[in-house]
Amino acid sequence: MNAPFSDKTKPLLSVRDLSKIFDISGGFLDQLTLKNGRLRREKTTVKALNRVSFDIAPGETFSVVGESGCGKSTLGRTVIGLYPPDGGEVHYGGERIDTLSSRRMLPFRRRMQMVFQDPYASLNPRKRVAAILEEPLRFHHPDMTADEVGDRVKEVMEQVGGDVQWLTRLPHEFSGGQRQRISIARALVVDPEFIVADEPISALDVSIQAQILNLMMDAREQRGLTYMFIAHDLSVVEHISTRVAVMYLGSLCEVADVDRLFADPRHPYTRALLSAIPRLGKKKSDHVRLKGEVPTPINLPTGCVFHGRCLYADERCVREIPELLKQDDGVLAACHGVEEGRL
Amino acid sequence: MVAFIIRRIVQAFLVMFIISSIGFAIKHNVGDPVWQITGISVSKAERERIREQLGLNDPVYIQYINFLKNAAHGDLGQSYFYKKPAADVILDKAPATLELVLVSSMIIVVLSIPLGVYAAIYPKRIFSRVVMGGSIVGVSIPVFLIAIMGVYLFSVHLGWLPSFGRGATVNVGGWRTGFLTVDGWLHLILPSLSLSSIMLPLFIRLIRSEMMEVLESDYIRYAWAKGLKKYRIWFLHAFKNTLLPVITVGGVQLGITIAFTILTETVFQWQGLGFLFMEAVERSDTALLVAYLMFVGMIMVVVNTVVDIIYGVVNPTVRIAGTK
Amino acid sequence: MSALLQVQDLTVNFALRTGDLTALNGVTFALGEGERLGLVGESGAGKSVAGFAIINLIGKPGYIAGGRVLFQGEEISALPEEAIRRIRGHRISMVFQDPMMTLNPVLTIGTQMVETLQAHRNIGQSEAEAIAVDKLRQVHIPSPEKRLHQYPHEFSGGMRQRIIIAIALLNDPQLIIADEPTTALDVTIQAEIMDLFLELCRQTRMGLILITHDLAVVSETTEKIAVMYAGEIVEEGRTEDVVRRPRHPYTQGLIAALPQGDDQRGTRLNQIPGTMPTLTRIPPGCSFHPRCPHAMDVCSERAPGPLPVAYPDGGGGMAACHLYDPNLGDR
Amino acid sequence: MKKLACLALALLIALSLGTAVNAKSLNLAMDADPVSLDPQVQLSGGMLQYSHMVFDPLVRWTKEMTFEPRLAERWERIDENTVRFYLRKGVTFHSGNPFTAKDIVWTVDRLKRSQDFKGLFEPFVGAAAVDDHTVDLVTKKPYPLLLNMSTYIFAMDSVFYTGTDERGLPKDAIVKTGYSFANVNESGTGKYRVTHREQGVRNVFEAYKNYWDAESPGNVDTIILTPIKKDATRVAALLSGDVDFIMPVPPQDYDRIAATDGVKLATMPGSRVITFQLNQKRREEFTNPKVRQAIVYAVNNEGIAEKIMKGKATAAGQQAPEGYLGYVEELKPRYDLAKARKLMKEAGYPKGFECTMIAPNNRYVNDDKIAEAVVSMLGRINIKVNLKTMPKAQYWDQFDAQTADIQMIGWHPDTEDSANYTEFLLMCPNKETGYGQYNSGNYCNPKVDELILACQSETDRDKRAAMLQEVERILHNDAAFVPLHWQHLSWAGKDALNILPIVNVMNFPYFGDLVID
Repeated sequence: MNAPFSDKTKPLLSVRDLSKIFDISGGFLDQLTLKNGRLRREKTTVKALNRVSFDIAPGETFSVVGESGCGKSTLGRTVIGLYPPDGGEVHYGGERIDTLSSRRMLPFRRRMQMVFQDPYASLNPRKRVAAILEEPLRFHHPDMTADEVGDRVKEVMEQVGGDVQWLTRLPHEFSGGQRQRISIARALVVDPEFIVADEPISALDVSIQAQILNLMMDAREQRGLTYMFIAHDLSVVEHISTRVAVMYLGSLCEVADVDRLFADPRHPYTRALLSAIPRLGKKKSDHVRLKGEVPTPINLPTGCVFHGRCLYADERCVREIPELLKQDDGVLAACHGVEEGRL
Repeated sequence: MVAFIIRRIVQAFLVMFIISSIGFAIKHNVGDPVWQITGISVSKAERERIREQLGLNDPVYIQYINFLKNAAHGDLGQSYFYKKPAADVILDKAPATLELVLVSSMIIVVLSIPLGVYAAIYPKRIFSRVVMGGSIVGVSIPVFLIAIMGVYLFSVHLGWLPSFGRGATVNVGGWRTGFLTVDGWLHLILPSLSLSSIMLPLFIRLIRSEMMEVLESDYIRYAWAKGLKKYRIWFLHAFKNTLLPVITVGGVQLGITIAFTILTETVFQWQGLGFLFMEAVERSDTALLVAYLMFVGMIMVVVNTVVDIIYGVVNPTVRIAGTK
Repeated sequence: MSALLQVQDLTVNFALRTGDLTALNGVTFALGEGERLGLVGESGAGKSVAGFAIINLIGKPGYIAGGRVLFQGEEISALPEEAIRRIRGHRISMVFQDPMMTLNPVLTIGTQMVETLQAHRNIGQSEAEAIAVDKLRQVHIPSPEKRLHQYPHEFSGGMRQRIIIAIALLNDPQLIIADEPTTALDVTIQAEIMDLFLELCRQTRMGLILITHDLAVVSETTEKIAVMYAGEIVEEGRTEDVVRRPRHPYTQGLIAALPQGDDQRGTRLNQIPGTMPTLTRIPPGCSFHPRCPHAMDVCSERAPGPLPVAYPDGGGGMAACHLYDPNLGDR
Repeated sequence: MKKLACLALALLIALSLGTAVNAKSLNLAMDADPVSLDPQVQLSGGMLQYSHMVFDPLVRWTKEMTFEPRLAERWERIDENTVRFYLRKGVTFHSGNPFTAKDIVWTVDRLKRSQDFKGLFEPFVGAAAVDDHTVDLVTKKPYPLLLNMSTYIFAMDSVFYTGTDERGLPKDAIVKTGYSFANVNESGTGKYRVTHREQGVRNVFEAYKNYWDAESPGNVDTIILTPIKKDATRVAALLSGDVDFIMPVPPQDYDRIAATDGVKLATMPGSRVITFQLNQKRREEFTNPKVRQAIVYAVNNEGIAEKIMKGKATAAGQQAPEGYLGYVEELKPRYDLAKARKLMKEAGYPKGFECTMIAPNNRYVNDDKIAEAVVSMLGRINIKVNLKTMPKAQYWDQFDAQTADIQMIGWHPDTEDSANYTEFLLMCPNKETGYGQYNSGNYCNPKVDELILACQSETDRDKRAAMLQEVERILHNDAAFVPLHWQHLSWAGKDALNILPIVNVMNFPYFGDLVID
């Protein structure tokens, strides 16, 4: 087993200008349109990620928040190599991984694991739990004996709070929380360093959410794991993260340590988002009400992607795309208003 | 819309090309047409001469290239038996089949909708169970048997309906129709019922299961919660949504009905395309065979197009593919 | 405050081949005019069933097996189908969870609004449309006249839910039952919708039953909370009492399981061991006892009845827990 | 004047009404309709049936297999190669053109060009007009079947068919697969004119008012011929009264029709013999006469005729049926399983062997069932047969290529003469002469060839009969082929139709003579 990534000063994961575009225009014939009496070929694309850059240091829990369709899941999948990026770079442990052949990517696949939102869909319904857990182990460690594999699976099963008896059962025999434990076990079984967890608790009830969150936090402590945690539930994010990135329409608005972000949000969108979080036992405070609707990522707005809904947008925001700039206290914000000191 | 039309045209050509290739590939397995157009005592040498004349001794690819060349000019070859251009024969016989399929489709629609809807709304009632049981029986009886039983009951035994053929037809602008005479309608009853017996049970089951699924949906529950009257919920809210999958599946199925006319038309000596095809196979009338396949392929494309358009009309969320 | 709705000992069973299952077990609560009640519980607790049971709209094979529902003093649970239909969407409206699934995709918004009006009132098309436009405006839909002719898919999720609320308002109901109205929506939209509910309730003195799994949302919106577990109400009381001083061990566990904000960041969350029982396997006695940290012998033997609980400031509530049974001694 | 016109008109109407009362119409359903209106485009049963309705031959067969005069009133042999025909006078074609000897000369010339008929008319030099109503038919050498062939000389209207049509194509062209004037127009001397033709759908024949044969009792003025392909549908059409007459009748419905009031069934032994050929080139075993005999002894063809053909077939022990010149009374079916087994032992195959068989499945009545029965019968003498049946459209290529050891073939002589069977089925195959064209058994006996060639120019009926009978005996003893049965012909019609007088063994019902009560 590899030693956990030791150098805490260098980022474990570094993402530079990452872009991802999905072509949704279908076949050649679907792309044909008639314009001014002329037949043209036009592609319809979804700009899911626009030049996203960030670093994750070892041991961090880096959360990505944003509303549905903002590109946070795409970001997770592109980082881990499930989608090839259309631009930019992904570095892991100092090595660029987005261009690696699948054979050279293999060791990284073991070190980077993913947990999905819907354990119903991500577990093969026809395989027993034991097979589900053994499969990645055998794949990444072909030299392990059957006994070693069995021991390792049992060990992980106990770590995630499961029962050894679970191993002989099929996924549908479990509740949602139990299934999510199994998928976390599947990620942990190969002893990874870095886990991308895409909405791992969204499908679960409150009391079960707590179980899974605790499990994730325990695993982080015991194994020195680094997380990229994708979620829309801000109070959960606030609870477990060290740093938070806020996404809107495929772009990062703000990246900050969790304390700073929740205490002093800079970006107008972050402010609106935070004000909307329902808080237990607090009567309705004033929500920042955004104007308009979320535009489609097919036709991205010019300038700042948020300008159409921003209460503070001015002419520059319509024209110029704001850079993600570092503030005095280390908070990164992509907002002309913040830069200009207007906000 | 432009893309839609272009795509359909391209698709039609592609279908024609593929089907004609398949037709060509199988035509040599259908048998040697020369045997069918000469008496058996004709000498081998004579037969060989005819074969040479008809170009049947050319390599298959040459024959195919010649065929494509002619097809590009709208000439699909000569029907050996009818001694006419195959395309003319097809167009001549198409009205009979199209009328038969049309009436069968109407029967299917008119019967399957009320029965399927009823069985979905009241799945436990005796009548629903009878309908569903009957539909299983209907699916399992071959159409040929249904047709023959129909003939023996209604023509031979009761003497109510004619046993074969189209009866009196009227030529309206080159379209020979049986719709304009009482006799024509009488002749249509048995064949169209037999033909519809294939798809009717499927449609009843399809409509029932789709309707039952729709009735379970949130928006139907919501419609109840709005205090709407049940008929509005069933026949507007639920039925319109039931129609969507039924149109998609049903449109294709009705297209397939054309293929089933082969059986029905043979039994009823119904002089349409299905009958023609059967005869073309038996007579090794290969040009006709290929022309038939191409025509049916084209009908399928047309049916698909119509289905897509209807679907787009009924379902506001899907405008015709290619329009954005 | 006069009683708008009284639900008494309401029991709903599901008739299955293997026998009847009890989905809702003797649920009792009341709601005053203009009052807002939160019905809280995890999935499978029976909160949605309770909502539908009020307007007698439980899907087969469910049926009301006992108890009654009084609405403005009238026992609506005993009404014939046609009479209860006249109440649905008229005096009691519902809002469902997923606005995408709730609106009929093949009918225009206008059609779906006008039919709701015409189902209960004898009015013409144009008059109905005028009301519809008015209600759309009330829920802040821009250019409602134009929107009337559009189909549900042409709206965003938040807009759709506002349209559903507008439909609920069409006949000026006295009560709205909102079943997880914001669960499918983003947090900013959720905030808007909740604001809208509050605004409307204040404007019209309409009662609201907010069914949700999200305690935080409820705590910001409602005056009273009833917590459900395994088909029963286990605790009921004023919102701030239930949230700040939960009495039932389940409520306590649930609240402790929520991330509490800045001061406890990164700490382990409280977790309730196990999972809620399915309807087929409800344990004898108190249905929560296998998961309860305070379980006593009696808990597995006998189901606790609703017991009054008191708060220091004089408020009262109810908890179905043997801990509050004076006969068993205070803890 | 006006009155006169009125009177004339009234008379005309009365006359037409009068004929209308006597006029009968016949709804006729056959399994197929004529493929063309040109009688020379194809030699097939259907076309000959058509030709007898619309055209007249010089002579035609009677029920007793003798010749009766039609367009030829009488004939005489004037030398060993020539027969002189004296033609009927006052006959007109449907076009109105008078019928003369020129038309016969033209017709015979065209027959010799016809792809289907040129083989049959090969022995002929041609026809020569002596005068307008006398014509000589001249053969290359003495030809005993001259009269037989004259039944195929259906006079065509030489004037009508001469020249070019509106497309500029010659009217006399014989075109098998496309348009020709003759394919869609007719002018014969026959009783019926084609007044409506929708190929494959409906053919209407109306009596020609100037038809010469006033003596015929036939009273049918209109014949509506509808092809009905499917057996069951054809029978149902008769039973439901939609048609008056059907042919052929499927054997499985004989009993039903016989038992139904108002319709009757007519059957008659035909001359098509169904046989199997044993390929001596493919199987060494079949060169041994004992093996061939064993097979013939093992096949219970009487049982097949009884059980599978429902008695509507006559089990055969030779090629020609009774009434043919070559028929030999004592050559009977010979089913004897014990003897068959003994022969197999003698031949050295007590344990049998395995071989292949092909048969069509839609050409002859019950063809595939017959083949299956024979397979199981041969199994009893330990010959394991692997049978493959196929539609006729594919069968003849396979037959020609001799893809199996045992192949089925049925034969009806176009000449209505015994020699024709042997010429096609059993003479030594010879590519040049074309003899043995369908001899897939590759049976070859020089003696047989010699006899058949000799009888081709033997005009003495008795001598010829002796030669043909000799051939049948040799074939019988050699077990040159496996005879099964002669198929019966069948017709069914309403009771009012006098079917029996018009039907015959050639299966050309003479509809002109049909009387409907």
